[in-house]
Amino acid sequence: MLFSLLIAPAAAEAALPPSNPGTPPMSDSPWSLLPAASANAEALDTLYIFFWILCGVAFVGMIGVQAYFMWKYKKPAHGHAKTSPLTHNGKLEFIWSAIPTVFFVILFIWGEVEYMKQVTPPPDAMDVRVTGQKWSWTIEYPEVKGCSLTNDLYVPVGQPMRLTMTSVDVIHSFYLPAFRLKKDVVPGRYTVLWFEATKAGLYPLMCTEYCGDEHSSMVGRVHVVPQEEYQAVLAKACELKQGDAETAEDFGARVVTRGGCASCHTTDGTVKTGPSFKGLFGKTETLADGSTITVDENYIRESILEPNAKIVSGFSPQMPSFAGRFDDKQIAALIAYIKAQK
Amino acid sequence: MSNDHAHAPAHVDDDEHNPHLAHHFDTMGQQTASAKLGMWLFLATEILMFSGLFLAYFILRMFYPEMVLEAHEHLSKWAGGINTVVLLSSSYTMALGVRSIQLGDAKKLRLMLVLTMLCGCIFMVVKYFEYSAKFEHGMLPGKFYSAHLHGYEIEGLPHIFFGVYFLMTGLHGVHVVIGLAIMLWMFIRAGRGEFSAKNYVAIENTGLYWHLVDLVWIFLFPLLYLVK
Amino acid sequence: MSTAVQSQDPHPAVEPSYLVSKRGLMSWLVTVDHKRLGLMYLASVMFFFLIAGILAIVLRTELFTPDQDFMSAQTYNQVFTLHGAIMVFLFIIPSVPAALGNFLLPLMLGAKDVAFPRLNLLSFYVYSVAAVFLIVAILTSGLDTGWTFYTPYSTSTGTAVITATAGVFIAGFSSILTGLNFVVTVHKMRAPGMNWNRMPLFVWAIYSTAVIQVLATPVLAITLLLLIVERSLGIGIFDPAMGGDPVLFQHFFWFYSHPAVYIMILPGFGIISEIITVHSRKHIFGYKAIALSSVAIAVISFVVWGHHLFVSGQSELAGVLFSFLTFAVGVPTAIKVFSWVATLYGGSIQYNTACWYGMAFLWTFTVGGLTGLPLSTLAIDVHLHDTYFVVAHFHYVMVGGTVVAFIGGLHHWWPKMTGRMFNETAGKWGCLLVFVGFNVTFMTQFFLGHQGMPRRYYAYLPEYQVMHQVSTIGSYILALGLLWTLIYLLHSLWKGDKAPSNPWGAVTLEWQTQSPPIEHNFHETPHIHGSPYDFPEIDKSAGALHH
Amino acid sequence: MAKVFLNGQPVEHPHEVHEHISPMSTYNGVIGALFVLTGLTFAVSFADLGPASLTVAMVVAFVKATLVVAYFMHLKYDDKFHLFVFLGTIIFVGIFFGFTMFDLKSRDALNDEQETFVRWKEQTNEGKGLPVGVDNVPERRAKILAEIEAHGGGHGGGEHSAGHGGGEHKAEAKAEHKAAAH
Repeated sequence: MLFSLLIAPAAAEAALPPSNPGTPPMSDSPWSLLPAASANAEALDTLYIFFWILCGVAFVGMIGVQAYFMWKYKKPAHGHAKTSPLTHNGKLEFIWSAIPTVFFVILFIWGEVEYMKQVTPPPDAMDVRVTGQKWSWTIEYPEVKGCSLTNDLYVPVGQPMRLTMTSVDVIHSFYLPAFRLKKDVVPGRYTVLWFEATKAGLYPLMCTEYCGDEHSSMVGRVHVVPQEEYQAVLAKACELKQGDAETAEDFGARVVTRGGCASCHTTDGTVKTGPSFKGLFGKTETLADGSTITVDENYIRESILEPNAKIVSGFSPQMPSFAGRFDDKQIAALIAYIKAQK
Repeated sequence: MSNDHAHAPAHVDDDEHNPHLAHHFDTMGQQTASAKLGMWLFLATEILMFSGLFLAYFILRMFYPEMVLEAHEHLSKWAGGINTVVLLSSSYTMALGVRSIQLGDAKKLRLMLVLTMLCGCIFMVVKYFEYSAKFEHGMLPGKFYSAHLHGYEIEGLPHIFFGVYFLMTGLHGVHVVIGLAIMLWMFIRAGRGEFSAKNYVAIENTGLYWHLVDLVWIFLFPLLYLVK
Repeated sequence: MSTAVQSQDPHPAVEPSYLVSKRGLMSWLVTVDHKRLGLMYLASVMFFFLIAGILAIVLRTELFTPDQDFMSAQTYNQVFTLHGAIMVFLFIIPSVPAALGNFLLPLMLGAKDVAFPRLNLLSFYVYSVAAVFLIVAILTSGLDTGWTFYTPYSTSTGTAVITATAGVFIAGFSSILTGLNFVVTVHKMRAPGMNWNRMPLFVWAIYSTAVIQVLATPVLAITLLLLIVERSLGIGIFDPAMGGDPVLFQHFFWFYSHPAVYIMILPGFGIISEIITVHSRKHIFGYKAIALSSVAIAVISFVVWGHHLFVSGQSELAGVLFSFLTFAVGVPTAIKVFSWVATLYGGSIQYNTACWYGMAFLWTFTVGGLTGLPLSTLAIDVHLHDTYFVVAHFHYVMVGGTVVAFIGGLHHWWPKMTGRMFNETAGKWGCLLVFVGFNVTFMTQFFLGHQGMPRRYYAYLPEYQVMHQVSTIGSYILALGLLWTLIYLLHSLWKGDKAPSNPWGAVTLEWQTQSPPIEHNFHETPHIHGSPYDFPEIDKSAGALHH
Repeated sequence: MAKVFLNGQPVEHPHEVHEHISPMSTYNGVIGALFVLTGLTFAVSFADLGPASLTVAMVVAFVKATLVVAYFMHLKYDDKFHLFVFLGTIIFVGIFFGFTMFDLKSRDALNDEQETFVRWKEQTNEGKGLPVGVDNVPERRAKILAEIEAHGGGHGGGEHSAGHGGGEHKAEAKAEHKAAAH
């Protein structure tokens, strides 16, 4: 499952900086609340608790009165009791219309004030660019040239971040539960989301607008790291070069992680949105127009750069192009990786 | 408990034998009033349905003002103008038709229905020529748009304008055709002598429908053909 | 002494009931009798309730573990889409208005039929055609857009979107025709003496519903037409690839679909008003407040749709405005709930099955209503939007509200509709199972949602597993309760005792004719002289409280 | 005679279909006015009024519509409830228009730069059996892109990426967008 990535398997480990505190994304207990890892989350939790107390009192009061009446005015065993001729009471009705109204106004104003804070990024916010696609998030840091990560967002503690987001296919929604924030990512438009993380840790990032088959797999990680470590951590995460002692195949595995390929391509033979990498190399496939093609280096390369040029029959043209995101070395490593999946 | 049930039937004597009174109504007045209220509610649904298209049009104008202005120059003002006059005249004859049957003149009603249908047909014929010109020039909605291959260069995204144009006039045209069918039916029923000064609510409702079709065109015409 | 109506059962059944007055299949297929059409609708909506309910159980079973179990992602997406689309368009929207409303409205008004009986029949067949379209969509390539058909997903997916939206488009016309018919019926077909202040509250609720149906549904029709055209021709209104704006689709869609939420719940309010008064032998508390709040809800429902777009990229200003208006809906709703509870005061409550459902409704609907508050609070909605909190909230309103009221109403009017009594003990067990199962299923989902569990996931983070399992077990209990209810109700058709004309001692007109009613409803046109809630048990001498 | 009830109220005259029959002169006057107004709006369309032309055309259209509704559809003489239904419908149309336009107008990005939300992606036509004519879409798309390029619009970055998957957003494109957004 893709979720296993969140619990940091080998492939993901490589991308994780050593200084990461390594806290689990969420508490183990299902009944504890989510961690509140941003200024917004703390403010919202106060409002949320106010709401729970308010509704709790209202609910218990109402059900209590109902239960009392149900017990008190039960029909006698034989026949019916004489019942009250009460039909209305203007004063009472006014009171029970006015009291909720007052609370509604309080909730509205409180919510509105918090909302305005949520949607107004401070001028010193750091910029990050987010692109949603089926079914992964591409995250780019303007200050690190050519850095484009998949499903990994690195954030320093105490630094306001502004995400400018768009989508290349359908609507997604960028959801950070630990920060109590979310915003739809709309194709053809830019939407903005900002936050200031307050607690170092690893938090989930999810898509909450239904976007197709692997909507549930569109899950990423937010790494909140101390400010002094941030530059180093980000630089390391952005680096995608073959290590001296690293085989092309291992490097290819890292490229696959970075590209978010696993949301559509498995390595165990299961066919998801795209073909599985297992035993793919050297296979002869039939294209939609009936012609056949052998999966070789050239075809794989073409499929990465121009994915919809030759679609194998049975699949739909869903893959985004990776032209410009992967350089020749990385593609070569990717091919080596696919070759190795026998 | 007292039973002060009114045993007298709630019918009116001469209505009871009226062949046009349905079993579940007590009086012709009730039946007529129900039919008319039902028709007005139906018109309300029609207005709301068209409103969606009008809203789409206004938003299109807001998004792409220059493109809309340039694209609408390719619609024929004269064809639109002629159709406006034709449709207004048909509304006039329809209103006169209702008036004739109010006065009990079924013969004149039939004449007016024929005139109204004639106008409706002229409208559709003009529409036909307009549409075929657009088809020829490749000014088609959405991805079928190909006017630039026929030598018409329109800046921006004219395929949306023609999409909205065909949708609005198309849905309106469908309503015209339905109206023609209803009027034909009314013409036949009038020939059978079903309508009189006391029973003409079907004609009235047909009229209401036809006037609504006219109303929609009154807004479509300036918005699509004229406005700069 | 003012009695409401002539409440004795003066005529022994001299005429055959509407069920047997005409015989043969054709007499049912071409019937224009509102009662028979009501029954036909009832059978159809129950069928789709069963289908969509089975789909729900399949979904919950898949969610028992965090990983993918027995369904592929595509299958799961299709199943939740169909669950939603069938439940909304083929079950809930027609459930109370078209099934119970058709049966009861003319009876309650003292009319012989609805204003346009043939239109009523047409409406049923339009509904059937819509159902056929949706079934064809399922059988061809399915539908995986979610019931909301958001663009550009719906314009780019490979499934049978056009067939399915055409089906919903057609179902919309059935809804419009029914609504139109009911509005005219309420205006023009009331029996002598029944002025607006003497109409049963169920009629008020159905009337408000019908107004929404007439005003909102045409916009759904045009929206879906635009979607179909967008998908087939690519005209570029909604699809950003062609130059359109996908958020605009959401505006169009929710202009209908938010009021549609009230199409679903308002009739439920009406049923509860009837059940609570009749079974507590009390005049309803605040008749005018309840009646007018139905109308107020109907009107306000048209200006709150933007709360579905709080995080969709709608402008902040619009968000604030819609948030404020959304709170405004809360006031009339609160008034209703308080009035129902106050009605119990000083009553003589008889706990039969329908009453149990009424009491259960007060619990579930209060939860549903209160949890609407954080969702209308802008800042909190940003966190809860599109999570299981929303799922739990709308299930508390739709199932805990509408479906509980619908089943309660079905029990309340079962003797009138079928002429048979069901087994009360069985009924109470069913109610208990439904209530417990429902709360276990959906109460858990509030916590899940607050923890950040997004909607429409077939696989989820392992942290959520325990709560998902509780919820799944709850759904099995709920399903068991509903199945049990179906069984004993069907059983009563053959083995149930014959129902008297007025088993609950109600005062509204439908109980003043035999059970089941004759074809033309009443032997003589009834005349109304008082309130529909003027029960003989009410102690008129204790007039001190009577203002 | 038996008492007859309608709408729950006793009705004195059961044949209460007091339909108003308008004289011919009314109809003639109305159609005359309609023709004159059509001529007016048609003539005005040749003059260049700029943005005022929409207002003028709409005012004329509303006057024409009012005439048709009041006289041809008899709403002036009809049951007042029908007028209520009609005006109520117009109000709900107003709500629909008003709120939707309010949102669209107040989205700052749209106010500043229309192009922000115009995007194109490749139309994948192969294998879908779409008729000829579809092929022009990429062409027009190329044209649009060239235009936007020519304007030097920063949003070009966004435009490009639409066709090739994400990841190519230029930093300066975003900077400009931000400037537009605030």
